[in-house]
Amino acid sequence: MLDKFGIAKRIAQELRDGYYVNLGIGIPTLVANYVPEGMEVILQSENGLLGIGPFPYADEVDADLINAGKQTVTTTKGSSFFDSAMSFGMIRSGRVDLTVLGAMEVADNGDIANWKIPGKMVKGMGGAMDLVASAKNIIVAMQHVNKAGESKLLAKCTLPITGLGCVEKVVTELGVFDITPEGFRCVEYAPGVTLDYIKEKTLGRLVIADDVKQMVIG
Amino acid sequence: MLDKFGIAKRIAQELRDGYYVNLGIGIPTLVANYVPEGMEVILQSENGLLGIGPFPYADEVDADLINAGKQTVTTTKGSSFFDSAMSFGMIRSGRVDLTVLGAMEVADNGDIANWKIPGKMVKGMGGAMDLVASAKNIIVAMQHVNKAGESKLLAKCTLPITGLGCVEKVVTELGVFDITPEGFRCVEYAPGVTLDYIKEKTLGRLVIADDVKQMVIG
Amino acid sequence: MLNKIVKNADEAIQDISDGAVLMLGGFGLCGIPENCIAALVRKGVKNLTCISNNAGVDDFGIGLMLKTRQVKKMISSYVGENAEFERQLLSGELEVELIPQGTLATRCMAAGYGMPAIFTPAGVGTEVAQGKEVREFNGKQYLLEHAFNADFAIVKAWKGDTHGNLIFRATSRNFNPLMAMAGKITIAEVEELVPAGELDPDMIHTPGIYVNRIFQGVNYEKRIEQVTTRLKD
Amino acid sequence: MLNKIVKNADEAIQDISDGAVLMLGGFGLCGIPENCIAALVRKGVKNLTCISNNAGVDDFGIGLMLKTRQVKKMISSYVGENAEFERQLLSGELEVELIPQGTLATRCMAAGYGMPAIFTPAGVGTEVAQGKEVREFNGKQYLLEHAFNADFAIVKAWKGDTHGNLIFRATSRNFNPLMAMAGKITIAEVEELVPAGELDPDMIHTPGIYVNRIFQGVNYEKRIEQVTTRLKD
Repeated sequence: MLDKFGIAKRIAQELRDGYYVNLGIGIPTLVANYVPEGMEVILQSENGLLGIGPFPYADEVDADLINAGKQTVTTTKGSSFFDSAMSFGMIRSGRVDLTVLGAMEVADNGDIANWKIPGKMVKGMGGAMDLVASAKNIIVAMQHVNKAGESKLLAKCTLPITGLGCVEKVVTELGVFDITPEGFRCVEYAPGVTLDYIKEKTLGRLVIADDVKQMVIG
Repeated sequence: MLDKFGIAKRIAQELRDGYYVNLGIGIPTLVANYVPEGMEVILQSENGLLGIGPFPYADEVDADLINAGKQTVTTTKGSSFFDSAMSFGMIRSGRVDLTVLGAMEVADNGDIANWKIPGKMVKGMGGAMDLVASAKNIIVAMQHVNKAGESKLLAKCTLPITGLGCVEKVVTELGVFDITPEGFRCVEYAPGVTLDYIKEKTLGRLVIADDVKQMVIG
Repeated sequence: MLNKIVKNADEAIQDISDGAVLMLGGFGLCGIPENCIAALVRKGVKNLTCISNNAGVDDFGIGLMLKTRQVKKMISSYVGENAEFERQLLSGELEVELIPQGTLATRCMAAGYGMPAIFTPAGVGTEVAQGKEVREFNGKQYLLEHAFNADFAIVKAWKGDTHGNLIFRATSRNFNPLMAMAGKITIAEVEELVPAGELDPDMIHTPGIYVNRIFQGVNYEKRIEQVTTRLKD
Repeated sequence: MLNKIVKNADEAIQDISDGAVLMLGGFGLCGIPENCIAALVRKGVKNLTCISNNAGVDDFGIGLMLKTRQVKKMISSYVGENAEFERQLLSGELEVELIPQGTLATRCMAAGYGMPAIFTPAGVGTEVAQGKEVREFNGKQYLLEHAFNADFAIVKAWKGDTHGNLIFRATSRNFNPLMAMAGKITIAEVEELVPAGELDPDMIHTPGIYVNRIFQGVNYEKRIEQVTTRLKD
C-alpha cells in the first residue's frame, strides 16, 4: 500500500519531457518533487504563472509571488506571468498536457466530485470546474476509501459533480486505474495489495487488465 | 463652403479635454491637426496604439510603428501598445469617446455605407464595421455630394451598409447635421452657403434647427 | 489635460454609495487594493455586492468589510479562509454566489472587451449550470455566461502613470487587469505613480483608457497567507 | 528538455502541406513573418487558406505567395494594396472572405482561449451577417462568430526565448500574439532569440506554452508601405 508520497511518485511516472502540467493542491503538489532526472516539466499555476520554482529561501519570500494554493514560490528560467483570463484560456484551449487533481469521489465513467459536501461549509470550486471541463489529460490522486472506509471509486458520484466524464486515470494507495468504457481498469496494484482487496474496496465497475502488474516506484 | 481642412477644423470643435478619439483615414485624420490649444486628446489607432504622435522626422522612421492607415508615426508621452483584440475590445466596450469616419452615404436614420461599391473591386471593411457597430459617438466627415453631384445624405443608403443607425452627426462642406428622429437636423451652415442650397443637395429628410447659425471656424 | 489623479483612496471612492456593485482585484491576499478597502471601511458604505475571486481573511482584505457587515453579496470562486464569512453565510446575513475561477475571469474580460456573453465548458453538468443555457459546439457542451456589469472596478497595480497606464508585478497581476477593463468606473491604486512617458509603451498591461482614477497607495502591508520556504543547503 | 528550437524557416514549415489553413501575423507589412513566407514560397506548397488581416503588396508579404498561385483562399479584413490579388480575385482564381478586423482578431483570441464562439455587434444588418445567428443582449444585436480553426499559426516577434516566450515591439504586435495562441501548431520567428531566463517574466506577451517552434530569423527587410515624415523645424 502506498503513502501519499508513493502516490505522487507513481503519478510522476506519467510525466513526459516538455510537458506543461497543472498540479492541484494536496497530493498533486507533491508530484513536483519527483520529476525524473533530466526531464523538463513546466508547472502552470492558474493564478497566472508558467514555470513554478521551488519554495523560496527565507530571504527571498515575495508577497507578490504565490501559487494557486497561496503559498510563496519562486520562478524558474523561462517563467512567464499572465492574467487569470489567459491562464484559463490556456487551460480551456488544451495547452496544458497533464492535470493532476485530488477528488472526493470518482465514478467509473470519469465523473468527478471534489468541491462540495452537502451540509458542510462550501468553500468554492476555485479553478477545479474549469480544469476538469477543459483539460485533455486528467489524473486523479486520492485515497481509495474515505475516513469511514467507504470506496471513493463509485458507479455514480453521490456528491455534487465537479465535471462529467473527464477523468482519464486514478492513482490511489491501492493501484492505478484507467477510466475505460468498461469502468475502472486496474492496470497496476500497489506492493502488498491483492486484487481481491482492490475489488472489495471498489464500488464502481472494475475490470482487471490482462497485463496487470505490481507497481514499481523508485 | 468648406474645403476638407475646414471640415476637419469644424469637427475639431467637437473634441473635449481628455477624450480618447479614433480618426479614420482621409479627412478624419486631418482633425488631429486642429486640436485646440491646451486640450489633451489621445488618439487611438486600431492596429494597437493609444497616443499617436506626429509623423516622425526622417531619421526617426520606424517600420514597427505605423497607424491604421499604414503610415509611419510616433508615440506621445503616455502611449501604450496592445494587440488587435484588446484594441477592438476598447472600441467595443465604449471606451473611445469619439470616432470620426468618412462615408460614401449616410441615411437620415444614421445608417452608414462606406466600404463597398458594387461592381468595383472590394478592398474590405477593415475596422469600419467594428467601429460603427460599437462606438458611442460617431461623426461622419464627408463631401455633401458625390462626383456626379448627387446627394450623399439620403433617406436610405443605396450602397451596401456598414452599420445601422449609428451615426450621430455629419459634417460636410455645406454644414453640420445632427441625426435625429426627424432626420438630418441642420444646426450650422457653412459660410457662403444658403439653407435653400442645403435643401437642394440633401435627399434624406431634413429639418432646419430653430437656432441654426452660420458655422464659425478659426 | 487628462486628469485622472486623485489624492488618495478616500477621494477615489468618495462616490461609491450603498448598494454598489464592486469588482476587487486580487487572488487570495495577493494584489488586493489594500488602500481602497481601508477607505471603504472608513466610509462605511453598505449593502455592497463584491465580485472578487476570494473574500479575504478575518482581519485582512475583504474580510475587513465583512466584519463591518458592509457586504450584502459575494461573487467569488473560493471563500474558504474566513471564519466571519462562514458565520454570516450560515446565518443568512450574507449571500454568496460561487462561480468557477475561469468563468469569473472570463466574465470580467468579456465586459472589458464589449462581449455580452461567452461560452465556457466549466460547470456543464453541475449545479453551476442550473438555469443556464447549454449549447453544443463541435460535440462539446458549453454554458452561456454573461459579462459582469459592475459600477466600480478597484484594482491594485505595481506601477502606474498619470495617464492611467498600469503594470502589474508577478502573480499579483491575476484578476487586476481584467477587472480594470470591466468597471463602469475603474479606480487603480499603485505602489509607484510616475509621470506619463516613464513607462515603456510595449510593457503596459492595462492601457490608460480603461482607468478613470489613479493614486499612489501608502503603507502596503502585502500580507502573505502561507509563507512557505526551503532551507539553504 | 523542452525542444522548440528549429534551425530556420525551412525547417519550421517543413510539414506544412498542400491545402493547409494558415494564420499569418501582421498588419499591412508591419510585423509579418518574412522568413516563413519566403520559405513557403521556396517550398511551393499550394491551395493554402491564409487567415491574415491583409494580403501584402505585389512583391512583398503574402503578395509573394499570391504571385506563385499558392493561395486558394484569403480570410482578411482589408486587401486593397495588391494588383495581382485583384486580378486573381476578378478572374475567380482566388477566393476571398472579408470579415471585420475586430471580428478577425476576436475569432483568433477565441481559439486561443478555448471559446468556441463569441458575440460581436460588428456587421449586424450588413451582408457580413448573412447566414449568421443574430442575438440580442440588453437591447443590442450581436452576431455569433466562431473561433478559427487553423492548422498552423505563423507569427513574427521581436524577442523570443528558448521556451517559446515572445515579446513584440510597438505596433508590430497587432495580430501576432492572438494568432500565436490560436494555431494547432504555432511557429514563431524572432529578431532575437535568447536563452530562457533572459526575458523579464512580467513583460512576456505570449507565454511559451502557446509556441511549438521558434527560430531566429535573418535578413529582415521590414518594408514600410507609406513612409510619412515631417521636416525638422
